[in-house]
Amino acid sequence: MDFSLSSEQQMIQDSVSRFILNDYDFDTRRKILKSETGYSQKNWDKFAELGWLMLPFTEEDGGLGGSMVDLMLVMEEFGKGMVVEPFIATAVMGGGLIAAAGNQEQKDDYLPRIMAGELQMAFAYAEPQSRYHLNNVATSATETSGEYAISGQKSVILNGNHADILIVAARTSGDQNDNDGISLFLVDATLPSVKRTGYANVDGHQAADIWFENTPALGLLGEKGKALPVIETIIDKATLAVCAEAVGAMQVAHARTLEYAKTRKQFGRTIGSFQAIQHRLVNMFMEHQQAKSILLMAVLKMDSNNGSDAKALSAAKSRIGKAANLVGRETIQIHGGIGMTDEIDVGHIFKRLTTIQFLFGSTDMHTKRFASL
Amino acid sequence: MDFSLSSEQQMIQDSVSRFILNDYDFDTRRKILKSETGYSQKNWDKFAELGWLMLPFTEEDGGLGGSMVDLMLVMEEFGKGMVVEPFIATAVMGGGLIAAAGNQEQKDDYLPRIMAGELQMAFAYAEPQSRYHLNNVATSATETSGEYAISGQKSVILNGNHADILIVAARTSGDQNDNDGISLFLVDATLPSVKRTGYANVDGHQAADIWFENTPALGLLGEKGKALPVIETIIDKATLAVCAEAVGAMQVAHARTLEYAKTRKQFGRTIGSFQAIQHRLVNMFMEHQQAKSILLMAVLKMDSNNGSDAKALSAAKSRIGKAANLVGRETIQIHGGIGMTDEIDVGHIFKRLTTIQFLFGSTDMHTKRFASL
Amino acid sequence: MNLNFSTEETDFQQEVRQFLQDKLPKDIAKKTKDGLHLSKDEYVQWQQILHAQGWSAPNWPVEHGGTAWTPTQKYIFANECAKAGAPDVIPFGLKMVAPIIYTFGNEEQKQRFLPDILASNVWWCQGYSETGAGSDLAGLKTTAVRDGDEYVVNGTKTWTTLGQYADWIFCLVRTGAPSAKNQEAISFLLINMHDPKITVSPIVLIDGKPEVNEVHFDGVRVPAENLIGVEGQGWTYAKILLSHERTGIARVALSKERLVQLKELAQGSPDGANKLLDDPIFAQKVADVEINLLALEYTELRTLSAISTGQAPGPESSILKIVGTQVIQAIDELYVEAAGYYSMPFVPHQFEDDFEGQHIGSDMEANTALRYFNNRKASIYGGSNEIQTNIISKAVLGL
Amino acid sequence: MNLNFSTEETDFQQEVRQFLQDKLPKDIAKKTKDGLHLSKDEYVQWQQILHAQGWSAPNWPVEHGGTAWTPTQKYIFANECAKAGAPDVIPFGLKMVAPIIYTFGNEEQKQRFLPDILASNVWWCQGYSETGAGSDLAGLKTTAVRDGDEYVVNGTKTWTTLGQYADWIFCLVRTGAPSAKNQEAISFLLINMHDPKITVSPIVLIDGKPEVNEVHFDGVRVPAENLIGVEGQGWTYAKILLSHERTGIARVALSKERLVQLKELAQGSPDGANKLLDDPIFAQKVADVEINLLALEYTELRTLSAISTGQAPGPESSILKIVGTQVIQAIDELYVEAAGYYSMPFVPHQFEDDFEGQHIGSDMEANTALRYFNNRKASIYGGSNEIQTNIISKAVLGL
Repeated sequence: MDFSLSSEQQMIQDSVSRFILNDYDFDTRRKILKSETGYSQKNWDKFAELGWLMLPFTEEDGGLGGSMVDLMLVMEEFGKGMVVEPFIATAVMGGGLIAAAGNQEQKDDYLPRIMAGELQMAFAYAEPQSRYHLNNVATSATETSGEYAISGQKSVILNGNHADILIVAARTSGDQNDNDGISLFLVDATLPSVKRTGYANVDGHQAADIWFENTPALGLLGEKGKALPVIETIIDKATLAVCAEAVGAMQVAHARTLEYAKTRKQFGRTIGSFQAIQHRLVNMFMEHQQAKSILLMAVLKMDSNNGSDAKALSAAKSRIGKAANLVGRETIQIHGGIGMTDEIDVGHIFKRLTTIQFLFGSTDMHTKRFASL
Repeated sequence: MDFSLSSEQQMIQDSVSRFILNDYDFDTRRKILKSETGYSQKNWDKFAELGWLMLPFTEEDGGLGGSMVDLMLVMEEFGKGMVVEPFIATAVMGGGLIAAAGNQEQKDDYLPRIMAGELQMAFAYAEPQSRYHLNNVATSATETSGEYAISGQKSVILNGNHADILIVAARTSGDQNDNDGISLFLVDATLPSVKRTGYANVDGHQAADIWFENTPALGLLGEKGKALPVIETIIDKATLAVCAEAVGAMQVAHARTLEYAKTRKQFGRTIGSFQAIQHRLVNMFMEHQQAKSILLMAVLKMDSNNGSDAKALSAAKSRIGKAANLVGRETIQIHGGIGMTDEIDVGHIFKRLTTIQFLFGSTDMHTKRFASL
Repeated sequence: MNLNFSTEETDFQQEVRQFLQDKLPKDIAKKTKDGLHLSKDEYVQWQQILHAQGWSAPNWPVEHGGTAWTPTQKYIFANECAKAGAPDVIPFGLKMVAPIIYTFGNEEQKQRFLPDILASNVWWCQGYSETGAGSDLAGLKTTAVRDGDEYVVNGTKTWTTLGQYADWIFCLVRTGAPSAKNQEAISFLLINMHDPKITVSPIVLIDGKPEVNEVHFDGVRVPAENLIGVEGQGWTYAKILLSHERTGIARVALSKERLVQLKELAQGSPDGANKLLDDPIFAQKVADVEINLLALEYTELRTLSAISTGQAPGPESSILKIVGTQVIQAIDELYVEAAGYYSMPFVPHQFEDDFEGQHIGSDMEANTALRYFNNRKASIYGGSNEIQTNIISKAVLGL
Repeated sequence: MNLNFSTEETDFQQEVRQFLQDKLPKDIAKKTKDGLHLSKDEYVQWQQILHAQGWSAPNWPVEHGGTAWTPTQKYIFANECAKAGAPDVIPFGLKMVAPIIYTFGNEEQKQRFLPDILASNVWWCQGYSETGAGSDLAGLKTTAVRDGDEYVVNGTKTWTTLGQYADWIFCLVRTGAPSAKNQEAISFLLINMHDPKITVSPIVLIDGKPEVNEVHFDGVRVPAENLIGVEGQGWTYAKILLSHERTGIARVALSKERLVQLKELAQGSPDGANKLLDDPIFAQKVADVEINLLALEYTELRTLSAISTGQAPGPESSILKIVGTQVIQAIDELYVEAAGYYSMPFVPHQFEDDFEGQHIGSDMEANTALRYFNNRKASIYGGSNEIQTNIISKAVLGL
């Protein structure tokens, strides 16, 4: 049993950490958010250049054999800078689905371009009625002489507005809630029959609602009708990524709040000298430590189980969601008015910690899933 | 809208309050608990003499027309002294069932003796498997030429060991979980076919497990097979009584803790001068105030609805259960070691506040019931 | 004890209902129910409708335009307004500066200011907080130096809600020497916002809205006749007002209405094959909040009952603000949860009247996160919950 | 990073399992799993079985009888013991006074005391707390005045757990003048409990058990050779020990096992037509605790991993006691809830070995409330959670 990092892992962590420190300060991030695309192509090129986009892929697929530990290291640092570039959408989910379900031709076609930073991806899975139920798919794909045409609506798809290629979960058979009958399709996002309404989410991440109307697919990805387990595994991996991000974000939130409490004066004393505030800062600290621990648990269990352990993952999402909730709320409350402003980072951390609680399944949903497994 | 007490109500409150102050101090209560019966016959006589045993009954039934407000006033004061005499078992539940369901002959036979303090009663409803589901009754009553014989087990029946007369819920038809088919029977508790194992509960109240084996009933109480609504109403009334008791107990718990915090010194200061303790004492105070408010809500709604309002009652039990939990735990924690000892009252208040959370349905059960109504 | 309304009260309830049905503009009601920000014009429109009815200032003394309602009537009015979707009146004029003017102002000031406040002809804002003087107002630094018949005001006020619309601002300013005891150095001054030496800079909050502002005073000359009461008593006046106004501080009526809507939203929110409200965990959380709100309502009613029977409000009244904000924020969280993925998109333009594009989620869903973020302020402003807790600890528990 | 056990560790796990299966008395295991109090004889019996195996003091230095286990082995041992129902060893001798003796005692003291502690021939108890000196130990008043070759001890210690069985007590006593600085006035003294000038009076706790005691010293003469280390350094020794012993402080292994049993209990608890564990609300509460415990386990493992790779334990180790007791108490509450009505009867006699009457509820149910009450102490003793929070605030957060 050993929780220390290997030298390779230490290198990854240092490299991302340096990037956040040097190239992703709060003002830079604000400018990125206000730019036309809402993310920085320059940063994306850098991610590719530094090999981070290769981390989620095995060496066999041309990647760096990235484990969950690697993913955790990257995302925890990303969380500290609140990185909005679509790493999860493109590299973890988009590329991950092709690596998991694609045939050799598809892999050869897409993966090198993803790892080179030349291709933006999005995974179109959620629908207005599905909430967090991955088996609830109304979007349909009908086959005519080997070609598939897709119709339906997808909700709040991360990077959906910037993706070149969409991977769409659509039903090829069965009823709306059946586990069987869901298939994955590669779709050219620029087709006129793909209608996209893009927007930024409250946390600054780009997303879109997408409508398909008899949209021809580029091809089937993986086995027809058997996509659900693949989808679950990749959503779990993306969930792990946001869990790690939340742990990084909480660390910054706590550090900022602690720093503020040590300097801000009220009634002639620093507010950190008031015992009630001290105890709440300790409570935030404990929440962050517990979140960090359960993240480690999930990472190690997933890594020792071929990248998948739904029970461990759901435990982590549940516990980290609770911690994110408390740490986020307390960060604002202890900062007072200044924490409510758009001008400083804590409000933005709070917003990201809020969306993470609901992204890929709420805290309660994951608690329930943990208990059921 | 007026929440002030009428002069009659003020008199009741004063009278019970004086009794607690003068005749029911903590040492007296300890002696009562250690006595053979575990309650005081002298006090019981006094309850009768002062007319308190008449309060739950209408004037038509020979009582004092007691409303829920009256019941609240008595029980809130009882809570301040942690009274263990079987007021709820005998007067509220036992007498209440006869008043609600009995025929004139039964009323004439039992009610005067109950109000005079000459008869002890118990309501045998819960069973090992029923938990808080009043419709779950396995105990059966079989009829042979107009006579009923009862067989089955009843669990943790308050005052079950001292009752002269038991009222037993037994199934005369239907399956174990049917709403229909439950009947009430009057049973002579001293019959040899009634096997009773008595004990004190952790809160000092007397109770018993009771086994019936072909026990002949004294008679059917109310309509055959239609007892469930009557049972629900009387259990709700008993629940309101313990809610009021809890509100009284919380008031004492908070007062004791506040007093302790103002006098106990650590590190050269009173512990009440530490802000973290101050904020927790405020929190306890707010819980008690909210509990008091929702009690009032339930009392007034039940009184304005013929003594029954399940939704209001369940709201009160739920909220008061939460408050009792927090106030009880904090009372012990802020007292520290001394609060853990049998020697002073706060540990006993904590125990009673604990059992009340589960008596007549847990906090969660009542929350769920509230939502379903 | 008696929970029932009298015949007069029932009649009054009917009258309020009828008024709201006839006079409350439908578009304003819809925006309010969806938790959207109203424009200045919309606020003024509604407040002038109230004024036309004689109901714009229920708490004022009758001689200045108050209604002489009993606490129960105020309770009925607040409940009916919330149910109908009437927006809150902007408090700075009608509820904050007016009581100070009619209590501590001179006759000339009353004549000059109160009628326009009553009629919502003039928009007021509040100049209390400063950077470095938030919960601890005594530390404020804006100065007003007497020069002949004028005060010269320098400094910066912050968190000035809706100050961008204001015609007038009421300020706590430091008139005494910096060495003077805090309480005796602070005065209460009314300042015309149209003075060119005043600049207003918006502060964008985390919901993306410029709801609050910084107000900079750069040598603004204010006639001494705009001083309320006695120099050096400003802090006393402000404090008396704070402890005076209890009705409605718990926001019970609003929270009740929002819970009704939340349950509608959750009843309509699909959750895979089911409805979200059928999820036992979610339903339990909603019930918990609903029950706590019910308790809070009776805590407020206990206070009102004490007042209406001539007693002083008991210690229970001290918890109204804290528990009220806890309930508001708990409801906000449940809304976000109910909206699920549709709590995430930041699409403020879709709430504009002239927006014609594709709506993302329902308006109620799309607004949940913004409202959640905005309402974090509820436990911060007007005396943070920590300050409220300290007050209860000291004043009620004697610690 | 690596979660797997090595072959050696797996072998060790197997060895521990085999030992427990062969040697742990079944009746002791059952009582332990039901959370019942063991008798002195049962504790001694089990500790002597451990001693015979050489495993009674894993944390001791090897030269005094320790096992030289790695942190991972200790973790394995604790987990297997909890799963099998092995009782905790009574800590006062083996875990509390022994480390002080082998670290700060002289050679003669080591020879004299350690072997009997290792073999559980002698029962020790702890004399730290006094009325008026609980969390604030520096305020203690028991005096030891030097008189020739002896100290004369006067005063009263309290909360002395299982002191009624003790042969020896280790005490913090005041040897300096009352005016001396607290830290320099306190010494560490070993006292024979069989001295006739010592009286022990039981304190009944709210679970009805006399688990703790007051110990009165009325002019007890203690040989000066029983002083550990240097006079005036007692507080330092005690503090070093407190910060030293981290393994197991979170009680993770025990809580894990208790959760397994809780789920069995809830799976067997009828809830009308269903089982309690099928109740979504109850199941969610169990899952919440289970998840928090899982996090705590990894917080402990992070600490162990740091120690075993030669690093200092990180800040995470400071939260073990607080979160550990929160988990214990949350589990206690769930047990009470699972038992329902059968949590209420107070029937201590039915747990006696020779009880032949009618059992009320199952033993596990009947014990839930008593255990809940008893375990409230977990957040009070050994430095209350408030003190622990203050320590983290100061030492870790720098506040």
